[in-house]
Amino acid sequence: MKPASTAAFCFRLLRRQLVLGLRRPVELGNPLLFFAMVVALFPLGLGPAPDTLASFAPGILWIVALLSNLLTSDAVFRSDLEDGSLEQLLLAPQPLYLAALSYVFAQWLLTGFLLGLASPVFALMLGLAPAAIPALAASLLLGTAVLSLVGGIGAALTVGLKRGGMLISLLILPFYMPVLIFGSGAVQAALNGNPTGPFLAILAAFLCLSIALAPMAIAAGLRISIDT
Amino acid sequence: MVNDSAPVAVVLSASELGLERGGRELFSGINLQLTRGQLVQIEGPNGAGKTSLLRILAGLSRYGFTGQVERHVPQLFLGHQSAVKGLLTPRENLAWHVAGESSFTAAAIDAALAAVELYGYEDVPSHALSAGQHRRVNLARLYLSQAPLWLLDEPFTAIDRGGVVALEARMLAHLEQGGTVLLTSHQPVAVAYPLLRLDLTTGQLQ
Amino acid sequence: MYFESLSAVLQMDGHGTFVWSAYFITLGVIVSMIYVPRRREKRFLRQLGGQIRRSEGSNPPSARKEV
Amino acid sequence: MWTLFHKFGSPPWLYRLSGAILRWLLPITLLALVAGAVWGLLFTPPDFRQGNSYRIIYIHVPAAVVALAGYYVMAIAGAVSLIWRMKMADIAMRACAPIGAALTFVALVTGSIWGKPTWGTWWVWDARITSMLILFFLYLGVVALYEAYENKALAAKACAVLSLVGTVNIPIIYKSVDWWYSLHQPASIKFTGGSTIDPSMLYPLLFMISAFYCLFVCALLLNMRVEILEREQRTAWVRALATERGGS
Repeated sequence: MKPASTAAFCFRLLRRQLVLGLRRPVELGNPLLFFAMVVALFPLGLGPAPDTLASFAPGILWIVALLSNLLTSDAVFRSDLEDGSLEQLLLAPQPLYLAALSYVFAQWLLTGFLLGLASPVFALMLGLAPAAIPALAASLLLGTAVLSLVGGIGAALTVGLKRGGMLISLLILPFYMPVLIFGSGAVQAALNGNPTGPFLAILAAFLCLSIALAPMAIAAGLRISIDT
Repeated sequence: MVNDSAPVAVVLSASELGLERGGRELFSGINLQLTRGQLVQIEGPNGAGKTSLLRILAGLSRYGFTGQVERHVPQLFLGHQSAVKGLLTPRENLAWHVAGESSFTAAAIDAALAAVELYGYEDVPSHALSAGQHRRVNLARLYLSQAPLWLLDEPFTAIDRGGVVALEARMLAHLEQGGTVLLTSHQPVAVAYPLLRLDLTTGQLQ
Repeated sequence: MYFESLSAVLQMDGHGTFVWSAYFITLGVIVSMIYVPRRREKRFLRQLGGQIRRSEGSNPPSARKEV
Repeated sequence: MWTLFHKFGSPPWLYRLSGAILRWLLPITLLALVAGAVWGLLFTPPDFRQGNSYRIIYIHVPAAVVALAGYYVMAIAGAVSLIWRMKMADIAMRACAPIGAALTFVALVTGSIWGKPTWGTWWVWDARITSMLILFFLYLGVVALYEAYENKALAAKACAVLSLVGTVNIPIIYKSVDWWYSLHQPASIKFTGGSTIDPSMLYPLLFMISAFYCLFVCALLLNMRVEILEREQRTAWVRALATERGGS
């Protein structure tokens, strides 16, 4: 018998990760709950004046999405390392590049994708103009995918460390900045009535670049982390 | 040692392996050539580097050691941890295993789980199982896998007497089919088969 | 020489504080960049030398009891 | 070529070579730094808009340029360490991070001091300063990751991966920040207009940049020497050196 074909293997990994996520519905809701709570902090800190909130809304929503993604990135590989699945994954004959991509894709579907879909609700809470909401959702869907890929690199590099939680934010937050700039830029442009296409195109370009390169770095990081 | 044997039969070869940890030399000058149908036990006191050697041979450790390792056939590595997800059932754990083996049929998985005495537990969430049963789920892979080379790290840990006997029988069957088994164990291995010992302190295979 | 007097050099038309503090901070960083590794190297060699002498158990040339 | 490559992998050879280089490079560097500072402080005309405060450029720009170049040196050393598994590349990479962080710190502090008389405030979210701040974070990230690993051989590999990721990202970050700044800020307070700088101000600047490059090399070699000794402390040549030099 031959090992599973690469496509079948990736599909199997994706399915496994999704089932694992869906069997813990509460944990699935946690990033969304975090998002809602932090959004609720801003009116308390900045004052409830609708004008102020609306003008800060693009930045606030994007920063909160970024933080929520950061918090979930840490866990992508951790449970697999703890129960020994990760070392089995590294021994698989299929390319680790695609396996890493499957893991990150599953993580994005369970966090960034849901966040993008739920973001219009939070946007309305902050008084963002309805015209900017499609741009917000689209930029979040594209941008969080980049964030998940980059976050995966940090997760892979720190998964073997006992106290990786704080470190991962130090490592990858600088890499999040371009996504933040163009993501909130897209929403801002929509608010000002400018075309959002260029911003989304740049985010899509970031996504292509990170799909091409990030899994390589994740694979290298995992090989280092498993080598204790 | 087995230089006269046919090269086809070599499943794993290692030359001049050495490992240093924290400034202390664990082992050095290990030369190893495993052929089909060999049963080899790595011996050495605690902290001698048995697990480290096994991980180097498996390809999990890539940095920090000296020497060369070549694997010529697919391998099955079972480590200290059982790689069982508590949220998945034993059946799912085996069907969606991350090691990239071929897709097993439901019947094959059920047979393997029955062989490790988990008949009737196929669809119970694994977190309801004991640590020993997790080990058994992991050992079920020995009945499913077609890999000729087995690298087993402490396979007898946390399983009961009956499980040990069954595992030894499975190893014997594998060896007789031309498979190779390399293992670390603190227990004596009671398999009716010639056992080679690799002493880490001397680096000699006897 | 662009400036006419020492006080003009120090004052730099009112910007002296900024210019000179920037240069002195830089000086401090550069000095520590050079000094810290040199001191670490010396200290390391001294410690290792002491360790070797202790482990060899050789007596100092003048075998006198130190107080 | 390959013999030279292998020689660089030999710790005692590199230790002796670095000693020989430092013996003349270190005095020259210090002399050049002093000469460049005197040239910039005393023998250049003041800027017609900023007066004398612009003299900070002679440390701000060289520190920033070399700090950025240092990141690439670190990434190249990291790539060598990952591909050829050369121990000395690990050491060079490890030595780059604190030096780069120190130079970035200098660039940030001097930029901030320069900002006070120029813009009337200590900190401006200017594109260059923001980019420098991000570079500072990147360097600190490498240092933090290295310190977090107990096994230093693995720490070096992890840092190598991180610095390579950074290499791909730095141009993107710089371009993004540039663009972000131009969007949010009219280009009215742009200064140090690159090519329009007068030769009498440009030459000391170029001189200072070269002096800072030499400083980087010196600090790199000095740091590498310590790392070499610490990693090789069980070998005969380090022990001989210790009995000879540290024995008295």
